[in-house]
Amino acid sequence: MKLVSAIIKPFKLDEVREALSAIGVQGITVTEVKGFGRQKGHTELYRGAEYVVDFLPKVKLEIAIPEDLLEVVLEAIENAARTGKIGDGKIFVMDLEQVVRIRTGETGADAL
Amino acid sequence: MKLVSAIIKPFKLDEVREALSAIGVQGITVTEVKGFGRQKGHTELYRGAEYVVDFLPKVKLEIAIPEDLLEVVLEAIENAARTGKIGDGKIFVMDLEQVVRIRTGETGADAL
Amino acid sequence: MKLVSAIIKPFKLDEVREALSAIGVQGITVTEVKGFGRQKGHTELYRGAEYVVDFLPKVKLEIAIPEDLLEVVLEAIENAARTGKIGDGKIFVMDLEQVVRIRTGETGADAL
Amino acid sequence: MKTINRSAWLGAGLAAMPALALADGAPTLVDASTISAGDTAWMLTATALVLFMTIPGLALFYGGMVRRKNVLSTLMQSFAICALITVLWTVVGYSLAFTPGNPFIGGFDRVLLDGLVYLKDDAKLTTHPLAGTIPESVFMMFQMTFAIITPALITGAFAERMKFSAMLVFMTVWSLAVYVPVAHWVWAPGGWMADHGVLDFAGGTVVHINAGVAGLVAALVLGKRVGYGREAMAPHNLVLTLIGASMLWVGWFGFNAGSAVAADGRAGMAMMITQIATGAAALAWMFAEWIAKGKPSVLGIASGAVAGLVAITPAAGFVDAKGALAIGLISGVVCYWGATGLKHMLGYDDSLDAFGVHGVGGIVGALLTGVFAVKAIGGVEASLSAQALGVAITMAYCAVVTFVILKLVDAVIGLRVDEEKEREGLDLVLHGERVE
Amino acid sequence: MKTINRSAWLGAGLAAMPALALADGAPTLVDASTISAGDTAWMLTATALVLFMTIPGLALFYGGMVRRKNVLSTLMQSFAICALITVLWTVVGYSLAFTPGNPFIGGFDRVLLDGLVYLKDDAKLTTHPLAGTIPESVFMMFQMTFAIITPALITGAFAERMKFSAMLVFMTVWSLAVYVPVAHWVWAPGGWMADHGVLDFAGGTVVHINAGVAGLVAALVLGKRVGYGREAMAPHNLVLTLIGASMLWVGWFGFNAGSAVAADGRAGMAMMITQIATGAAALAWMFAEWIAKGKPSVLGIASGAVAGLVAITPAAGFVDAKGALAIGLISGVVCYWGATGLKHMLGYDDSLDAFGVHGVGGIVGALLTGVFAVKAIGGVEASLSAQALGVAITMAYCAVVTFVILKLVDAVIGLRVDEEKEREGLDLVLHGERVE
Amino acid sequence: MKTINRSAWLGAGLAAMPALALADGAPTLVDASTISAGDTAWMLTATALVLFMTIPGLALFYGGMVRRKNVLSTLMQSFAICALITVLWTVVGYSLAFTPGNPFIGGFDRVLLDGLVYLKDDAKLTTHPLAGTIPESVFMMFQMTFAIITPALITGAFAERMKFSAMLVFMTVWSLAVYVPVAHWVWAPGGWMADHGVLDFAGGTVVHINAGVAGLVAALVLGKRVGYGREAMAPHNLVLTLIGASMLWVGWFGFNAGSAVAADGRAGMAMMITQIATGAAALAWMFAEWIAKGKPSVLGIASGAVAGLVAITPAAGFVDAKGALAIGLISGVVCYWGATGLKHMLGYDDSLDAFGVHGVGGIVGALLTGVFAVKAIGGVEASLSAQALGVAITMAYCAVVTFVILKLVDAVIGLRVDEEKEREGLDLVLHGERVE
Ligand SMILES: Nc1ncnc2c1ncn2[C@@H]1O[C@H](COP(=O)(O)OP(=O)(O)O)[C@@H](O)[C@H]1O
Ligand SMILES: Nc1ncnc2c1ncn2[C@@H]1O[C@H](COP(=O)(O)OP(=O)(O)O)[C@@H](O)[C@H]1O
Ligand SMILES: Nc1ncnc2c1ncn2[C@@H]1O[C@H](COP(=O)(O)OP(=O)(O)O)[C@@H](O)[C@H]1O
Repeated sequence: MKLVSAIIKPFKLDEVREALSAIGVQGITVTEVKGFGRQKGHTELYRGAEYVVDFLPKVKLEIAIPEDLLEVVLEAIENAARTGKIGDGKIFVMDLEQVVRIRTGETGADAL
Repeated sequence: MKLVSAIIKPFKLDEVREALSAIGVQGITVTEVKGFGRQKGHTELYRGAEYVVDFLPKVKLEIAIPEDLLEVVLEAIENAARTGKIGDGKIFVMDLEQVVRIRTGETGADAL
Repeated sequence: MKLVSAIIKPFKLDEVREALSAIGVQGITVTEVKGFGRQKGHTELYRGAEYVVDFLPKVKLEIAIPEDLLEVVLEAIENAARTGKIGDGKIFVMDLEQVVRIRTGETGADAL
Repeated sequence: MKTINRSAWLGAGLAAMPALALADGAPTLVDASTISAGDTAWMLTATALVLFMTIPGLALFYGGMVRRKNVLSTLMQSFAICALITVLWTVVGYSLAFTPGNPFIGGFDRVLLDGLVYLKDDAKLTTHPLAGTIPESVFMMFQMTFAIITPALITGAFAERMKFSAMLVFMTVWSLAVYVPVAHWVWAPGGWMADHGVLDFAGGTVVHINAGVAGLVAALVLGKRVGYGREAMAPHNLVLTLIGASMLWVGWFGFNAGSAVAADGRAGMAMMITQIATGAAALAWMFAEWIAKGKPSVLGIASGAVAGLVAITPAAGFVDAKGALAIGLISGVVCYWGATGLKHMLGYDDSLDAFGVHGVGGIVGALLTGVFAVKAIGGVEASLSAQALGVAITMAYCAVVTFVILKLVDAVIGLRVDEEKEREGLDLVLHGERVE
Repeated sequence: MKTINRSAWLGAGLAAMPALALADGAPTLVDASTISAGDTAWMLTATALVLFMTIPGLALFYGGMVRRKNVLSTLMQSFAICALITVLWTVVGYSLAFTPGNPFIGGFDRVLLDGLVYLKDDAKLTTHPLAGTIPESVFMMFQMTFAIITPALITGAFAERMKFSAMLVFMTVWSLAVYVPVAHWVWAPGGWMADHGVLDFAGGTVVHINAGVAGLVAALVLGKRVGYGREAMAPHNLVLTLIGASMLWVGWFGFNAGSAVAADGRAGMAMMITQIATGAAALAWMFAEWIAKGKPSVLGIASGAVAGLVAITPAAGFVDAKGALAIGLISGVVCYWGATGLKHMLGYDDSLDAFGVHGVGGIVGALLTGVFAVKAIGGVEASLSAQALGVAITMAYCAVVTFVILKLVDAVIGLRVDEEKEREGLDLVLHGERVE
Repeated sequence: MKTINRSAWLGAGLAAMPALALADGAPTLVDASTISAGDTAWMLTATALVLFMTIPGLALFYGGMVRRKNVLSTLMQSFAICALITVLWTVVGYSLAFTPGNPFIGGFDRVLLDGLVYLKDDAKLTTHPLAGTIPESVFMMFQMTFAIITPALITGAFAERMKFSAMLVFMTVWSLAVYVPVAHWVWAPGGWMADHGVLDFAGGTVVHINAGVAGLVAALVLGKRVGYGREAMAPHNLVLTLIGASMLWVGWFGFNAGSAVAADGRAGMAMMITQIATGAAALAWMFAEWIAKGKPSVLGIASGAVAGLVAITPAAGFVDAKGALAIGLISGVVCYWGATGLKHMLGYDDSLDAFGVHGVGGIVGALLTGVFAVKAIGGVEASLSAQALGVAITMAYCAVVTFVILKLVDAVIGLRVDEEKEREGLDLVLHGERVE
C-alpha cells in the first residue's frame, strides 16, 4: 500500500476530493498547512511595521491507497489541482506498511 | 523504528493518550485534521442555502516507536479509540529510518 | 529522496526556515501541532476547576529533499532549533518514493 | 420604587409623582404635561441599557464560557428568550404582574396592553402609579427588560445540554408561573409581600435569587454534562466573556439607577453605589483567587464584578459608599466560594454558575441590605429578619415550582439532547450552524 | 416629526415646539431657554445609539456573515462610510437635505454648517423647525447618523467582491444623488412628497427601501461572487452577527424613539412598538424556518429581529401593540421568504440580503403602516394607496439613479476586484491585513 | 466646565448653575429641586458612555492588536484598572482632586465620600460647584470614569511584557501622584494652572497628554519586547480592534458632550464638533497611509478615528465646524506620522502607540485649540502660548514622576516577566488562561 500526501491550493480541495471520489477513493484526511516555496507570500502592514509573510495557506491531503491505484490517483490529483500557476503544490508518495481500521480491527487493503 | 499515524475521533484523544502512556510511549504529536470517509457529514443551512459539510473533525496522532513496541501500540490505540461506530478511524504504519533528538543530538531509538 | 519531518518549538520556526534556505532547501510545509512529551504542560484554572493541559504548541516542518542533502539538512535543523532545554523536539526521516510537481507534472528530484 | 414595603415605595414615589398616588394601584390617564422629559429621557436610556445587558451582554458572558461547539446555541438561548418574553409580557405578563388583582397575582386589565395609551390629539397618555412622571409605555418596557433577563440568567445553569424546544417551553411556563407572581408580590401595589418590610431596590430577590435558584434546580434535574469532571471543559473564548461582563457592568447602571424611575439624586446615588460595590467585588474575587490558587484570572475578576453587581442590586438605593464597599468585598469573596468551593462540595454541574454567582450573590446582597441600609438615604428602616424572610419564601416557592415545571416538560418532550448529540455539540445538532 | 404628510409633522411638532413654527422651514436663532434639557438629553443619547447601530452594530452583523478572508474588508466598509458621510454631511449634505430650497432639493444655507451656531455669551443658539426644543446641532447630528447607516446597509448586497476605492466613490455620489434628495422630499418642510399623505415615522422609505433597492441593483450590476452556488460560503462567525443584531436592536430605540425628537409619550410608544414588533418578527422567522427546514437557526432569529425592526420603522409612531404584533409576525415570515425563496427564485447574489431583509422589510412595513395606523395615536389618517405611492416612487428613483452611478463608476475605475484577488480575499488584497 | 482658566469655567458654569457659585469651590447641600432632571439624565448617560469606553471599548481596541497569547492579559489590564481606580477614587482620589485644598492638591473632606449625601426624607443632596444642576454623586462618577480611562490608556505602551502585579502597584501610585494632582491643577476651582488661560474642554491635557507621556516613559523604562523588530508581531484580530474603536467613538460623545455637564446647546455643539473631527481624522490617516504605503488599512482608519477623538477633546467646546474639520485633518496626518515615522525614528517600542496616538494627538489638539478657538462659542479667549505652556508643564511633571515610580516599582518587585514567560505568553503565565 502507498500513502499519498498532496499539498494543494485550498480552493482546489473540493475538486480534488471529487476527482478522487470518482475513481473510487473512499477516505481522505485533510490538514490545513502553511507552505513555503517558490510562490512568494505577501506583505502586511501595521502602523508602518511591515511584515513579510512568506507562507501561504495550503491544504495537505493524505490518502492511503492500494498500490495498484497509485497511477490513477496521482493523475486525478494532478488534473484536478493544476492551475498552471506557481504554487500549485506537490505530491509525495511513501510506502505504507500496514493499515488498521479501528472500528473492526481489519488490516491491510481491507481496512482502506 | 516505525512511525504510527492514527486518525481517531477527537473525544477519544485523552483515552488513547493514557493508553499509550501506560505502555511506555513517551512522546506523541497531535494534529487537528478533517476526515472524509464512509461516515457522513452534516448539513448546514444559512438563509436557505444548504451546505453539505462532508468532512468531520478528527485528530491525527503521530507516534515514533521502536519496532518491538508496534504490536502493543496498535492494540492500545485500537482498544482505546474504538466505539464500534462508523468513523472510528484508521491506523497507518510506516517505516522510520532515522530519529534525532534536537536537544541532545541523540539519534536512533535513544532519541525516542 | 527523503522526507524529513521535524517537530520544533514554534518560536524557532523563522530561524530554522532561514537555516534551511541558506543551504538551498526551496520548499517547506508547516503544520501547527500539539506535542506530548517529556516537557510538561501547564495548569489552567477556571472557577476552581483545574485543567492540566499536557500538550504544548509545536510546529511540524515537512521537507522533501534529495538523499544527498540529508546530512546538512539534519544539521541545519538541529543547530537552528536547539535551545538545549527540554522540549526542543525531534527530527524524523522517512524514505520518499516519489514526488510530483503539480504545476508541471515533473517528477523525482526535479520536482523538489 | 422597588421596595417591597408598601409605604416605602409610596414614600419613594412622593418626589417622583407629584400628580397622582392612586389608592388602588391602577394606571390612569393623565395630561401629557404630567410627564417629565428629563425622567423620561433617563428611563428610555435605562431601558435600552437593561436590554443591552441581555443581548448581547449576558449572551456573550455565557457564550465565552462554553466549549466552542456550543457557543451559538448558548447565544441563541438569550436571544430567543428576549423575543419570547417580549411577546409574552405584551400579551399577558405585564398585566398579571403590574395591574391590580389580588395579593397573589395581578389582573387582566392590560392583556395585549389594552388601555395603555398615548393619544396624540388629546395630549393624554397613561402612567403607572409606581412611576407617575414617565409614560406607562416606558414603565412597561423597563419592567419588560427585567422580565427578559431573569430567565436568560437561568440558562447558565444548564448550558451545553438542554434541548432548545424544551428550553422555550420551560421558559414560557416559568416566566408566567414564577417570575410574574413573585414580581407581583414584591413590587406591585398590593402584592402580599409588600407589607413585610423587605427591601429590594432593583431586583435582587425577584431577578437574581429567583434565577439562581431556578438554575440550581435545573442543574440538578438535568444532571451533569457528559464527561463532566473527566474531560476538559475550559471556556473557549474569555474575550467574549470579558466583553459580556463589561456590558453587564455598564448596562447595570440602567438596572439599578433606572430603578429610581427618575433622573434625580436617588438615581445618582444608585449609580455610584453600584460602581463602588462592583469595583470592590471584582478586586475581592481577584485577590481571593490569587491567594488561594496563585493566579488572578480573567474569568475570576469578571465573575467578581458580576457578583458585586448582583449583591448590590437590592441595596443600591439604601446604603452609602462605605456600605457599598463592604457589600462588594463580602460578595466578591463569598461568591468566589459559591462558584468554586460550594459547587465542588455539593457536586452539581451548574455549568456557568447561575446559582453560584446570581443565587449566592443575590442572597448575600439581600441579607446585607438589612445590615447596611441607612434610613436617611432610603427613607425606610431595614430589618435583617425581614430580608431573610423574603429570601426564604422566594427560594422555596421558586424551587418547588421550577422543579414541577421541569419534570412536566421532561415527561412531555424531554429536557436533554442525547449523548451523541451532546458530544457533537448543540450548534450543529440543534441549529445546523457552526463557528468556523 | 418624520411624517411625509406636512400637516402631520406640523401637528406632531406642536407639542414639541411651543416657541416656533416657521412658515418657511428655515432654522432660526433662539434663546437658550427655548431648549428642553430633557428632550436634548434623550436626543443626544438617541444620536449615540444610532451611530452605535452602524459602528460597530451593522459592521459586526455583516462581518460575521462573510468568509473569514473578507471580514476586515467588510467591517472597513461600514467604518469608512461612517467617516466619509460625516464629512460629506457637514460640507453640504445636511444643507441640501434640510434647509429650504425648492420642493426637490434644499439650499446652500448650511454649507459647512455655516449659520448653525451656539453663542455662549449671548445665550443664543439655532434650532431647526422640525425640532424646536433641541439645539440644531443635535438635530443635524441625529440626521447625520441616518445618512450614515443608509449607505452602510447597501454594502451587504455586494460584500466580498467590490473594490474599496469604487465603493468610496459610489457612496459619495449615491449619498448626494439619492439619499439627500429623497430625505428632502420626504422629511424637509416643503419637500414635494410632503403633501401626499405618506406616513414614514422613522425612515422605512428613506433608509430601508432606499438601501434595499440600491443593494439589489448593485448585486445585479456587480454579478455573483466567484464560486457562488458551487462553493461553500457559510458565514464564518455568527457570534459576530448575533452581537451585531443585538446592537442593532438596542440601537434602534434611538432610531425609532428618537424620531419623536422629544422625551415624551410618543417616544415611549415608539420604543414599545419597536420592541413588540421585533420580538414577534424574530419568533416568526424562527418558527417559519423551523417548520420549513427542520431547525431554528441563529442566523434566522437574528435576521428575523432585523426584519421586524425594519418593518416597524415607518409605523413606530402610528400603531398600537396589536398592530405591532401583526406587523412583526408578517414581516418575519415575508422577509424569511425574501432572503430565501425570492432570492433563489430570481438568482441574484445579494450576499447578505440587503434587499431581502431591508428592501422587502421596508416595503412590507410601509404598506402595513397604511393598514394598521391608528388615528388617535399618530394624529393622522393613513392610506394604503398613499403608502404604495411612496414606495413605488422611491423604488423607481433609487433604482434608476443607482444603476447609472454604478455604470459610471465601473466605466471609470471598475467595480470589482479581479478573480484571483477575490479568491485570495479582500482583507489581504485591499487592506494588507488578516485575521489570524 | 473643563477650562483651566478659572474665570472661563466660572463663565461656562453660569448657564448651568443658576443657584450657586461658591467662592471656595466646596460642594454644598442643596434642595432636591435645584437638580435638573434633563441635565442629570444626560450626565447619567454620559457616565455610562465613558465607562463603556474603557470596558469593553479600550480593552478591545488594545486586545485586538496584541498577539493571541497576550489577548486576555491585555483585556485584564483595562478591567482590573477599572476596578482598582473605582476603589481608589472612592477612598481618596476624588477628595484630593476635587475638594478645596491648596493650589497643588485638594483636601480630605471627601475621603470615603464622606459628606457626599442624598437625603431622601429631607429632599436634600449635595452638588459640586462645577456642576450645580446635577447631584454630586453623578459629578463624582463622571469624573471617576475619566480617572479610570487615563491609566488604562497607558497600558498600550507596555503591552505584552509587564507583570500584572507591578502594573497594579504602578497604577495605584501613578493615579494618586500624577493623575489626581494634574486634574486638581487644571480643573478644580483654585488649582494653580487655573489662572493661566489654558483651555482644555474635556481632558486633552489631563487625560491624553498625561497618558501618552507616561506610556512613552514606560516603553523606554521597560524596554522592547523580546524579538521586537525581528519577529512578526502582527495584531492577532483586528475585528476586536475595530469594535473597540467604534465603542470609543460612540462613547466619546459622553466624554466630550458630557463635559458640558448639562444637556444644552454646548453639549450639542461638543458632540457635533467631536463627530466632524473624528470623521475627518479617520479619512486623513486612511488617505495618508494609502498614498504612503499603497493600501488603506483597517488599523489605520481606526487609529485615525481615535487620533481625531483625542485631538478634538481639548477643543470640543471652543471651535466651530471648520475648526473641527481642520483639527481632524491635521491630527489624522500628524498621528499617522507619530505612530509610524516618529516611532521608528526614535526606536522605542510603544507597543500599541499610546504615545504615538494619545500623546501626539493630545499635543496637537491642545495647541490647535489655541489656533481655532472662537470666542463667541466658548466664551473665552484662547492663546497659543498658554496652550503650549500647559502642554509643557504637564509633559515635564508627568515624565519625571512616572520615571521615578517605575524605577521604584522595578527595584522592589520588578517590572517585566522574564524572557521565557514572555515567549510563552502572558495569558497562560500570569493568569493561567488561554483563548482557544
Ligand atoms: N521540498 C519541499 N518539501 C515540502 N514541501 C514542499 C517542498 N517544496 C514545495 N513544498 C510545498 O509545496 C507548495 C508549493 O510549492 P512552490 O515551490 O511554491 O510551487 P510549485 O509547487 O509550483 O513548485 C509549498 O507552498 C510547500 O507547501
Ligand atoms: N484511505 C484513507 N486515507 C486516509 N485517511 C482515511 C482513509 N480512509 C479513512 N480515512 C480517515 O479515517 C476517518 C474514518 O474513516 P471512515 O471511512 O469514516 O470510517 P471507518 O474508520 O469506520 O472506516 C476518515 O474521516 C478519514 O480521516
Ligand atoms: N515518540 C514520539 N513520537 C512522536 N512525537 C514525539 C515523540 N517524542 C517526542 N515527540 C514530539 O517532540 C516534542 C518534544 O519532545 P519532549 O519529549 O517534550 O522533549 P525532547 O525533544 O527534549 O526530548 C513533543 O512535544 C512531541 O511533539
